[in-house]
Amino acid sequence: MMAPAVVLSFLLPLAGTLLLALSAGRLGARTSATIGVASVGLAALATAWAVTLYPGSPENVTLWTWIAVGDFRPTIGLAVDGLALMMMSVITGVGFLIHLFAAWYMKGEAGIARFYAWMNLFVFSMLLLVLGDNLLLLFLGWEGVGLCSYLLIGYYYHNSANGQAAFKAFIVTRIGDVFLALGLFLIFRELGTLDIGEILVRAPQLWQEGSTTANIAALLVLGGALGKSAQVPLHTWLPDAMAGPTPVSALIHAATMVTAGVYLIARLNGLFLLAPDVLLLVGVIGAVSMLLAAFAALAQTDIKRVLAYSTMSQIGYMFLALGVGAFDAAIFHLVTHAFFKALLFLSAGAVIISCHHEQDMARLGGLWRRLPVAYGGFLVGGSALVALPLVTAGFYSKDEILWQAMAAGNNGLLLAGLLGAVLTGIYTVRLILGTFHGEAGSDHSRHPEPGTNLITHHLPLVVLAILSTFIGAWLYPGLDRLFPSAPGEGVEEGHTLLQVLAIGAVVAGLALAGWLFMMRREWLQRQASHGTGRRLWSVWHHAWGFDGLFDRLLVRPWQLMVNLLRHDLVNLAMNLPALIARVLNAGLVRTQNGRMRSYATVMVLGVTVILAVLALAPGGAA
Amino acid sequence: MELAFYLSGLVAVLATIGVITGTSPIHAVVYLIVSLIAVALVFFALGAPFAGALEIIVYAGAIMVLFVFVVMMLNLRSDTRGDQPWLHPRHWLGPSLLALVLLGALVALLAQGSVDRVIEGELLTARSVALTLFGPWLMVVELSAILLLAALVTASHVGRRNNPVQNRNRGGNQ
Amino acid sequence: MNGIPMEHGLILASVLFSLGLAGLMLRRNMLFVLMSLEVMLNSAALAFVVGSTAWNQPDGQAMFLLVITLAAAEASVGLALMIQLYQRFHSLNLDAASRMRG
Amino acid sequence: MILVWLILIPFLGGLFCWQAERWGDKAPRWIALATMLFVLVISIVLWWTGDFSLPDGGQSPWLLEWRAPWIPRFGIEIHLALDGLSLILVALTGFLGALAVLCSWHEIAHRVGFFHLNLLWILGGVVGVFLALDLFLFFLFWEMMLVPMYFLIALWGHSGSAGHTRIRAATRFFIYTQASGLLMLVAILTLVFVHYANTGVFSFSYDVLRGTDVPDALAPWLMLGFFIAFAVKLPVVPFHGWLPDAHAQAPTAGSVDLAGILLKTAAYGILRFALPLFPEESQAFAPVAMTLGLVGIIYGAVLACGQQDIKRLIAYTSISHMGFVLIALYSGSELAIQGAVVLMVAHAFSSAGLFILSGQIYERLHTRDMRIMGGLWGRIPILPGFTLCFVAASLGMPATANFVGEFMILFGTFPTAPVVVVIASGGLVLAAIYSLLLMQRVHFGPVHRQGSLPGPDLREYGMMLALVALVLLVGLYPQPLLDTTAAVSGPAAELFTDGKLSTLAGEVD
Repeated sequence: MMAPAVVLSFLLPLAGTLLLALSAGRLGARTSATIGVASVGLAALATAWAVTLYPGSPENVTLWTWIAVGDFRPTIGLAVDGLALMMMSVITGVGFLIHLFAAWYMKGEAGIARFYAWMNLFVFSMLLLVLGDNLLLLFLGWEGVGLCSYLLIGYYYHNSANGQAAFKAFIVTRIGDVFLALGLFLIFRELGTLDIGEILVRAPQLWQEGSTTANIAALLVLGGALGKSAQVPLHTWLPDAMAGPTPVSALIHAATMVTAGVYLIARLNGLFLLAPDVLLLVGVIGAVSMLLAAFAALAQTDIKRVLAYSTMSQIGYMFLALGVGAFDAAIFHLVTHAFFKALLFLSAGAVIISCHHEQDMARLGGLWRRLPVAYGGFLVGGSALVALPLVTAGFYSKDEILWQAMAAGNNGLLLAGLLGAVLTGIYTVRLILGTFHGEAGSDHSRHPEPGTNLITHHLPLVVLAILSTFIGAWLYPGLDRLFPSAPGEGVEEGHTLLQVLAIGAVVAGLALAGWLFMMRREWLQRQASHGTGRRLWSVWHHAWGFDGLFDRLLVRPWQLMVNLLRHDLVNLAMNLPALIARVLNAGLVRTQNGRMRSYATVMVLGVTVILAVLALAPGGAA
Repeated sequence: MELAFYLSGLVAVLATIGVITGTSPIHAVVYLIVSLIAVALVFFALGAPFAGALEIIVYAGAIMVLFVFVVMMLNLRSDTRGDQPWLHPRHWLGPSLLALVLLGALVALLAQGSVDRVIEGELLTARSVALTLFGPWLMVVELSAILLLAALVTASHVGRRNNPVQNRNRGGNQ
Repeated sequence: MNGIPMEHGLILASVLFSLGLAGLMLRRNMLFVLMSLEVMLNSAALAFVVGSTAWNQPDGQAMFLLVITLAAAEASVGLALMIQLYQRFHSLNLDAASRMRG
Repeated sequence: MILVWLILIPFLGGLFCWQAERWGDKAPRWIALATMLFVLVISIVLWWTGDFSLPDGGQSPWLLEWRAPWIPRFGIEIHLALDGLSLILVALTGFLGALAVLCSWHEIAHRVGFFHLNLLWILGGVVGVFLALDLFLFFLFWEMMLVPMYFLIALWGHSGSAGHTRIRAATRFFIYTQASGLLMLVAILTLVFVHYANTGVFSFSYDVLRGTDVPDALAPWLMLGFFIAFAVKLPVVPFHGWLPDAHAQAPTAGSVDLAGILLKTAAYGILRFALPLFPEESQAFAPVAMTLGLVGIIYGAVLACGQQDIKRLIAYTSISHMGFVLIALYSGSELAIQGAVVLMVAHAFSSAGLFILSGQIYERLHTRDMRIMGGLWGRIPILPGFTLCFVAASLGMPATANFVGEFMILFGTFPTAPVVVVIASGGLVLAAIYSLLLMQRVHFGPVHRQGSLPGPDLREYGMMLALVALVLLVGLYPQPLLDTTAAVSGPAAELFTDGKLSTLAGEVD
């Protein structure tokens, strides 16, 4: 019944893409932007329609059978349930706001049609990812968003550094994707199906809890999730991905695509529950990523990189939640994070454009009076990010995660979560202070041009700001019924203690940051430029040196191999017969010297040998 | 008769050595004539007067006269330009040794043979030769006629002073 | 001692043949090369005649005639070539005519 | 009789083209185009009307069959037959042939008639290869493809950098394929003589020779003879030396035909002849073949990354893609073999697209060196978008045909040879690297030279659009294709299953 609405929701962005692609830049910038924004807006409306039609129970829509060979029968089919609708709403809703903002952000850039074509394609792929009823279709969306991410990071193609960043993003996530693909192969071999519902039914029947196969399958799927969601060790691409236009960072590298890993694990929860060790690993990786990224965020000067590391850190929270079996909490945080991180990125985008593409905190500052809307966005988004108690959406979701970790009895993860909350407070304060307060660092920030457009500039920021407050948390319906029960469900004991702890962590972070950055500013700078402090700064600035490590371990040996083999060494072996023929030729050419005497000599030699053989052979003369 | 055979054989060998080692063309030609006449004497000693006569008339007479004509026509002098390093053993030792080895092999083969034939010196007259020639060997005679004709045509074509090939080359260059 | 052993005749032919061959391999002057060829043909003719007289058959002498014909043909063509060689290179050196780059 | 016409039409068309040159340059082009479209239309009509369900016992597996005696003394006959696989490939030949004619519309300026004669004769030979069932006839067509291809490269090719002249490339191509063809001839003749020794009857017929009882000592060698001949053409790694040169130096039409169809004849040959004639030996050989396939995937990808000539890069990617096909053919899984068929078709589309695109870039920039490209995205309209589509196809982006092929192969092979699949999946990352390198070097980066270049005209636009549409169509709805070849892949997979599969899996593990 809701099939038309759902189909429409992802066909509209596709139509937008096709229209823009086939127009090949012949449409004006304004028309292109209108098409791009409108298609996603209509998709959002279609999603809203679908939500109103949602009967409350999952519904499958099979469009056609994709491939049918023997048992291998993946379909182009959609599975619409609460989770999918939730994700669709976030993708199309937040996506629409970001598209709208992009119309302001991208004004005057070349290739608007290209930009919107890819953005729409991204929305389409992302929708397929969350709607696909089987893993192969999910994989289609999964790869599609990767490609769009690649294209949009490299949108400013003239700068080859952007191209490199895009390349890196695609390859690193592709490595994760290969793990996911292998997981698919294994799952199909063992379970004989790729349909997600079927898998969740058959896996517990066929696999023992904690069996090797289940562990390997879960590990492989986790590999895919790590790549997409930028978790350690496949996280190095995300900070570089900030080379793309800021709306892209907001949509792809904050709100939607990077959370696909969380979605995937939540979708395949039954599989991970069969592999408790791997599930724990998910939590540990999440905690580690969260802390690593939070420390790295402390030492960044580029506002977008701070936000990128904070994204990584927040996804770490989601993984942590997944790791303790609190799938609903993870999705809850995913949704609120999408709101406030999109808000933060868009506000950052507003700052960047207003200050003529200046995004270094050292060269910004003192903007709070000149860019009030962006400042407001940053304040609201930032407080949601640090989970300011009661009034922000982030508080509710993060509190839920920490509570589940505590209820699961995993104190290590809980402590990591609390430490992460402190660090979040510190870097957020540093970001806001560095950008909006203090002295302006350059002419660009002294005389910014604030955005004035009501629709394309103010509206998205305001709506997202509203969603980042407790209102956003209220809107989340809760998906408990879809997931296996979380550890903290129905338990209330200790929740108050945890809330005190969490609020304490937030307050501690904010207080520490305030003290450090307002009172002891000079001391801090001195420390950061000498001895241990400087080394620490450098390590954090380079995000613990993962890039250098991978460069040395993988990239350079690879380049060495490519350069070594460039001239096709194996092929040289096949040239051996030719070489032998050539050497023989050179030798024989020498004998054909055109001198009759030597011909005669050779002939006589031959005759002599024959006669000598005859003479020496017994009875030869006869 | 035996004495005549060995004597003229020796003369033939010595004269041939003179041919191949000489430097003056005209001397060499004369040596060759001597050698041919000595072989003709060997024929007589073996009892083949017809062959001997032909040898003198055709070989020593006609063919060698051709050589002499050519030598005179080209006005060849004692020419050692082409055989400059002739005196050095490095240049003649190899071929000579090779020829010697060949000779050794031939002699060894002949010595192994068990044909104990002795040539009595009985006469084979021109008549019997002619009868054979125009009897069973008639085809060979015809063939040699054709061969001679071909040689005649070739020689008269190649030997022309203004060879058409040369003219064409020159024309092409112009 | 009556008569000549056939081997002696053949050995004489071999010696002459080897001498001709040696001349062929040694000399660069075309005139001498041609004369060496004559010597070799002649020695072959001698071998035929020796055979003919040894068996008292006239067939060998018929072959002798053929050899003589051959020699005459060879000499005429060879001499014509020699004249051409001389006209083109002003030398009788056979190596001068070699155009191969071996 | 329609089969004979399928073969004869390109040959006759070629002769017409040759003679039509006297009426101007346009005449041969139109005739050639019409000829190829005719072939395409015939095959599509056959496809539309044909019934490709798996035949019941006793029924002929062929959709159409035609036979006539040729040299009865040696049991050689003109035996043509068509089933789903041949039909797909013949249709592909017609389609890519038409594309080849179209893409050389402006590129070829001299000896137009003779060019099209060669082009059409190659295609005629290829159609013959796909239809011939008599081994002698097969060999004849197999060799017949080579000579016009040689001329195509040698006469109309581009001379590349130093040491990569077109004559050299053509000679290399010819020697490689000719030498391997001779191996196949020896294998065919031995097989025929073994059959003669067994039964006293000479026959080159496929059906008859399939049942030949070859001595155990001899059979692996005969299988190798066939395998090497096909391996050179596929190409499998140690025998790939001809491919980069031939591709890079050939005119665009030549590259399109080489990559699109000629490579497919090898896969077809393995599937049609090498496997059914020697099933047990092939099964024993499968680990080796799979290893070779893996080496091809990795090696081709690594080399592709190191190239500076855009066409050489694409050429090396072909080696990588064909590695997947080789693995699939020896996997003994219906899913994988079906995947191989899809990948063959997909690779034909994607590599043809990339070659045509590089030809179009060459027409605009007069270079194939990627070091002096860069930043083309802003200079040429539309073409970069198409490049993106084909690059995405080449790296196995889902929704393109290549993805369907590759993943079916991997899914199908995984149960029997998981390790092979794990390593081959690494090739997916490498595919991403080389494909994006192409994109990066050509269209991204700083602009090397200013000034905009003309976009594609209607002809170029149409070709590209058709290819993209087909890539997406096969990627999203490959079922018609799969149904057509199901009757071929199923039996081919069964060749392996009745043997000792478990030991094989053990070896591969």
